[in-house]
Amino acid sequence: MSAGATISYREALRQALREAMQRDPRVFLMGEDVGRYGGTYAVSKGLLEEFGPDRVRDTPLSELAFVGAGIGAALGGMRPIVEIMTVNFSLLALDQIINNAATLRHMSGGQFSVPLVIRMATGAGRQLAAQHSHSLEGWYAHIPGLRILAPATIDDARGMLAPALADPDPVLIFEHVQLYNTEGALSDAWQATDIRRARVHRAGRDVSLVTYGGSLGKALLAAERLAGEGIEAEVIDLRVLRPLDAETVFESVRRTHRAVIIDEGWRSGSLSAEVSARIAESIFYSLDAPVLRVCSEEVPVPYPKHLEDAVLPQVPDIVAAVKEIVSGHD
Amino acid sequence: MSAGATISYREALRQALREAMQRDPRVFLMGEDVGRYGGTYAVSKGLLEEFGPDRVRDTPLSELAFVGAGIGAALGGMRPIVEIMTVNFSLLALDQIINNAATLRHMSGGQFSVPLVIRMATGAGRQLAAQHSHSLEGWYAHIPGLRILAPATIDDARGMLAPALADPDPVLIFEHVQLYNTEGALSDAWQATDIRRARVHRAGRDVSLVTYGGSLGKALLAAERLAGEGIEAEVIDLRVLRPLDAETVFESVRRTHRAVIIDEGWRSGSLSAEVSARIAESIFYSLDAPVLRVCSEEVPVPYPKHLEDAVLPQVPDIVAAVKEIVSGHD
Amino acid sequence: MSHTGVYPVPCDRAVAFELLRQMLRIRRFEEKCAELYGAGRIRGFLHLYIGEEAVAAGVIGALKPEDAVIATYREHGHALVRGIPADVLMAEMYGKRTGCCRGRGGSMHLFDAATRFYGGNAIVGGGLPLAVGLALADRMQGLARVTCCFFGEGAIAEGAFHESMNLAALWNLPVLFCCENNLYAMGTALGRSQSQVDLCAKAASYRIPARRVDGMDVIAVSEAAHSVAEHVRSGIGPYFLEMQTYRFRAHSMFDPELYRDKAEVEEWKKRGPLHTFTDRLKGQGLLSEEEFQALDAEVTREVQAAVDFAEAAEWEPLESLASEVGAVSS
Amino acid sequence: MSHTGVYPVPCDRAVAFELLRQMLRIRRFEEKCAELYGAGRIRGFLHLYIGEEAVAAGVIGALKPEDAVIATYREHGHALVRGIPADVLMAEMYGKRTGCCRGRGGSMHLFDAATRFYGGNAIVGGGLPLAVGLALADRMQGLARVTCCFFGEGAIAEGAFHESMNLAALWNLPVLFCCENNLYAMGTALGRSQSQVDLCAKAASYRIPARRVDGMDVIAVSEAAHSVAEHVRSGIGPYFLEMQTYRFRAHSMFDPELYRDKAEVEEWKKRGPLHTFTDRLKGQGLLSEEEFQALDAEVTREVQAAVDFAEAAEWEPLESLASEVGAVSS
Ligand SMILES: Cc1ncc(C[n+]2csc(CCOP(=O)(O)OP(=O)(O)O)c2C)c(N)n1
Ligand SMILES: Cc1ncc(C[n+]2csc(CCOP(=O)(O)OP(=O)(O)O)c2C)c(N)n1
Ligand SMILES: [Mg+2]
Ligand SMILES: [Mg+2]
Repeated sequence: MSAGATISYREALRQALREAMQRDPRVFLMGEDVGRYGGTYAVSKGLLEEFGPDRVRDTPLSELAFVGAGIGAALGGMRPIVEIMTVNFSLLALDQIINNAATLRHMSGGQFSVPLVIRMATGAGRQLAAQHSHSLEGWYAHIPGLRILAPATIDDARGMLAPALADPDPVLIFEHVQLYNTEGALSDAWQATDIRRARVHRAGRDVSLVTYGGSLGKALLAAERLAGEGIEAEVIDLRVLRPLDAETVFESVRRTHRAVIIDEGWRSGSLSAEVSARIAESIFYSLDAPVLRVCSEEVPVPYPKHLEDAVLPQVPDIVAAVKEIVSGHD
Repeated sequence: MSAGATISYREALRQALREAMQRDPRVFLMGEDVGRYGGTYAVSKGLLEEFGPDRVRDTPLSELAFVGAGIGAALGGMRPIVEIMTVNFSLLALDQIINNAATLRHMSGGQFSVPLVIRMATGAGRQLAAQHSHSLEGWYAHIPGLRILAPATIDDARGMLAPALADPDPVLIFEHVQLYNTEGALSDAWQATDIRRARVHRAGRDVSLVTYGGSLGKALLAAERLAGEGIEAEVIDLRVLRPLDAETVFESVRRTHRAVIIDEGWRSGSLSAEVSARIAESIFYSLDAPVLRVCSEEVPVPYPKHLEDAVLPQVPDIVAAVKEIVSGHD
Repeated sequence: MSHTGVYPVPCDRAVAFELLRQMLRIRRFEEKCAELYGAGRIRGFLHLYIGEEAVAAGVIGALKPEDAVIATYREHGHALVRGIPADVLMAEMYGKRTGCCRGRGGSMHLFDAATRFYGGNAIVGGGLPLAVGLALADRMQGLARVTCCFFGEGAIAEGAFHESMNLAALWNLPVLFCCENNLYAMGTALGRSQSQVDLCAKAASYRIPARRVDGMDVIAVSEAAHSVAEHVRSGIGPYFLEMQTYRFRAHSMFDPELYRDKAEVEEWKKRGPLHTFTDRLKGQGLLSEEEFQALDAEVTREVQAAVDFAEAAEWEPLESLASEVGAVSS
Repeated sequence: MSHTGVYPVPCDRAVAFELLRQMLRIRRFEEKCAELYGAGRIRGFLHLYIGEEAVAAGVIGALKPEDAVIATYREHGHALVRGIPADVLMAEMYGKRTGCCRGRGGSMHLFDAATRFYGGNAIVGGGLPLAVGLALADRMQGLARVTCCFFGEGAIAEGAFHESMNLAALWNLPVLFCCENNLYAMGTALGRSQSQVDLCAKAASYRIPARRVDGMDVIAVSEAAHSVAEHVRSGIGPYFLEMQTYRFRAHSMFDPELYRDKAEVEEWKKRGPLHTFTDRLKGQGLLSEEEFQALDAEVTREVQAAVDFAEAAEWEPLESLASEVGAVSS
């Protein structure tokens, strides 16, 4: 796929999968309904026909076992990509992820590693209610031994898979459900995607908006609105939720002296807390104002649109938070 | 049990269990080896003989199902206490805890509630290596709908169960493995245990040490050492990890202007991050120095003592952190 | 054990008529839901039960008011037959405050305390442990009640199924396990999810008695359900009932149905539970076309009244967002 | 299928002698471990295999070097027989840097890449999905290798068992499932954890062929293992082998053994795999007391040399703490 063409996030993910399977015979895709159904979010549509049922492998409803089997297959020389349909179901597989994938290298004294990629859909906004709207990627970012990626752009959807597969250790990729239908042009840079660094999406001098995944678009919209009022916000897409690239955040906040973190996770214990804490411990003296957070309300996500909207971070919330610290006490 | 007597933390837990079962026929204890074996940490020893196998119910190795059965039994009119042997195995039951226990009241529009207590052992320090040393109570504290308790004292071990059982919603109690053998005197206050508030354990004017569970003892030791050097540390035991009693922390930091948080969780995304973030957003202008954290190193916990000690927060680490901000730039 | 064909309806006319009425209520209610989904009045996921009506009508018709029911995300039919009024259900489908869950649950999370309807669970297999717990509570309280748990054949691959079956059998709990074997789990055919497609053989491995029923024949289902519900109620232990059925519609509203032949669907439609039963009743002189038309008109009015009710209902006010969350976060 | 008694040892003397030697190595190694635990040289959890030696010796003796082995936290015996040198193992038990996992794993996490020994897993059932994955990798790579997975009868209640058995059978994977049925899971007797205590009947419900063997008879185990390993290697699919055995010691070093009678233990000890086999070999003139003494002396020397090696070994330096953690945290 050449740069410049307009494609959807979904199509970008699919191209990345196709390319990975074409390049390396050890790569295969495994998960619920990735094959005959075409993938719940249609990401893998057509891949069964192209690569056959051995490499596009439908699994039974057995999250614990097929994620564990992905770990085992990685130990055994393959390069599995395991799709967990959504993060909501990943809780059933968590033991394998935390107690095996994340620890085997360490426990074995470096003899084994687990070159596994796990992809899953995450996030709310589709009125799927309390059991189908979790945003737990920041929560996963607590676990040493895992690399956590959150592609928020077409470039990252296209570019993150290859370096993730090249990583000798487990990588979890969280795709926000609201992004699959978004469209955009691939930039020239996608082929050099770096899965270690955050990215500054918009430069600004007055405040740093730190976010990732499904909230990036909201932060950019907020930045535009703020620009209309003369406030120049810098927007940072964390991209890599673990290990966090705090330095890119620090570099920004050292210039803007103010930060607002936008995170779809429930506020308490979300990734936003970690970003705030890092700022508070490392560059405290650069701050001119409180570090604020715009997160989800701490309730299970309700079904009706007006209530769901009220739970999730919204552009006006971001604008309000920025105004609170930009015009505020300093 | 009258106040003043010296008992162990284990015995305090056992008395609380016995009393709960004596008082309310709906209360029963269920979990792996709580009965004939006497409990892995011997907490329930003797209770099978006293209450019989119906109310002290050994379960098969089926964490998902017996935790879910606890939820169902709570819905059905009982007041179950489910023991998950250790937090390490609770990952297998997480789906039931998050998707059912924490959400049923909300999803049902308030028709149902889940008056369930789940107890589990947590923490490291016994050289049990990577799969048996997790400290995930702070991680659980991310989930709306759960109340998370961490008894750090004999009083709380004795006193938290009754109000937890009286709560109409699910309560998780995390008992640090290093505490079971500790001994102390029950104070007069245990009978009025409040499971909504943090507690100031030691007053001090120079810095606030915020901690909970297995780290409280270390914080108190550090405070003593610091006192020897003329630094008066206030020590706060959070006790309730969700919903956090941030106000008690704020009240302290407003006076001391400095805070160090001690948390056995892995640093990134631990509860310490949330406490720091709350301080940064709510009482930023009271701070005279960075908010520091003393947490576990971000590695799976290794088996050898010298490495395990190096991973966990230690008294000298706390002392060093305090000195960094008390003597530091301000 | 399959009773296909036109053997005489063995029950009296009133009973047969009620079964027909319940099936028709489900059919018309769901046809309307599909229409409303197209019109954007219902959102989120919508899983239709059309084709499977004989199962809910037959099984739930055999239960007593004091029994409990647990179902899946495909549970409109179960909720209707169980006695949640159509208007309250429809309001819930809209997410309105007069819905059975004050709108918070939506299609996948219907609950009703009055009829002991414990949901609505969007996690495959998630209801099974709850059923075990409800039955445990009944047993411990000496109540001779049945907990009836519905789940799809796809759920059988989940660990939750295994653990729950074993626990229920081990403790002789009054659970009626009702497997709705519609041959597909989303796009995954039974033979691609189970090494053993004889599901009753699976039940035997827990020493749970099992019976297979033609799930397209409401009389066969009803007879079997009456007899096994009595078995369960008597306290002997759980029972496993497999109903062989078929969904005529897509898995959800997003499913392009790539995984099955149109011809297969048409073949099954010939066995549609509504028209075969209607024909049978007519053939035996138990129903006239006029009577059927009158019934259909009555049911259609009920559904339309439900729509009117839902349309007219108000939205839950935003201020109540955080109510019903259990331990409220600070 | 049980071969108790003194039927002639059907293999040649060298083979029989090797089986005896391996069992004796396990016995002496573990007796020493128990002693070292008492002396505080080994810490953490220690689960002894004493009484069950015939299982590891018989099964692993039937494997080829290219096969893979997965075991539990009770795996010293498996590791020894598989070929991890005793000195390297003992150093790991101490947590020294010359241990097979550089000391990080300890007793419960023995790993060895050279012999394809994939641990050592302290989560009951945690190794089963890994075995499925290793076998999947072999199958996808066209390698005719066996993955041999050991687990206790307690693990059978776990969802991981169910999901893994089904997946292995569904995909015809070369997994040899080896159930070490020692009748207890900690303090829980088989009959209190399984509604169906005939474990081979469980295997049948996945259409996995199964065989029950007297696990106290090393020849019976060895013969069965040879034959089923060939079945598995041939690519037909998995096999389930139940070995009926008994642990003579406590579950771990903390177990007061309240749950079983001393008399029961004594009864089983009469069937001890070492002395019965020694007697049998002697009875058939295949072993003299002098030869046994010489063997014992040799094994005892090996174990003592291992202790010396471990004692003399250095500790892993603190600086290497964070190596081997995968994605390194910033
Ligand atoms: C644990 C879990 N995994 C995956 C899903 C996504 N999903 C929803 S329904 C479904 C198919 C379930 O099939 P079955 O149990 O046969 O019920 P049916 O839909 O046929 O009624 C899947 C895979 C889920 N909801 N929960
Ligand atoms: C998932 C999980 N739950 C509980 C435990 C605690 N535990 C360790 S060993 C054990 C008993 C296992 O019994 P079995 O599988 O029969 O193996 P055995 O110890 O008899 O060899 C238990 C309950 C654990 N390690 N993992
Ligand atoms: Mg189905
Ligand atoms: Mg056992």
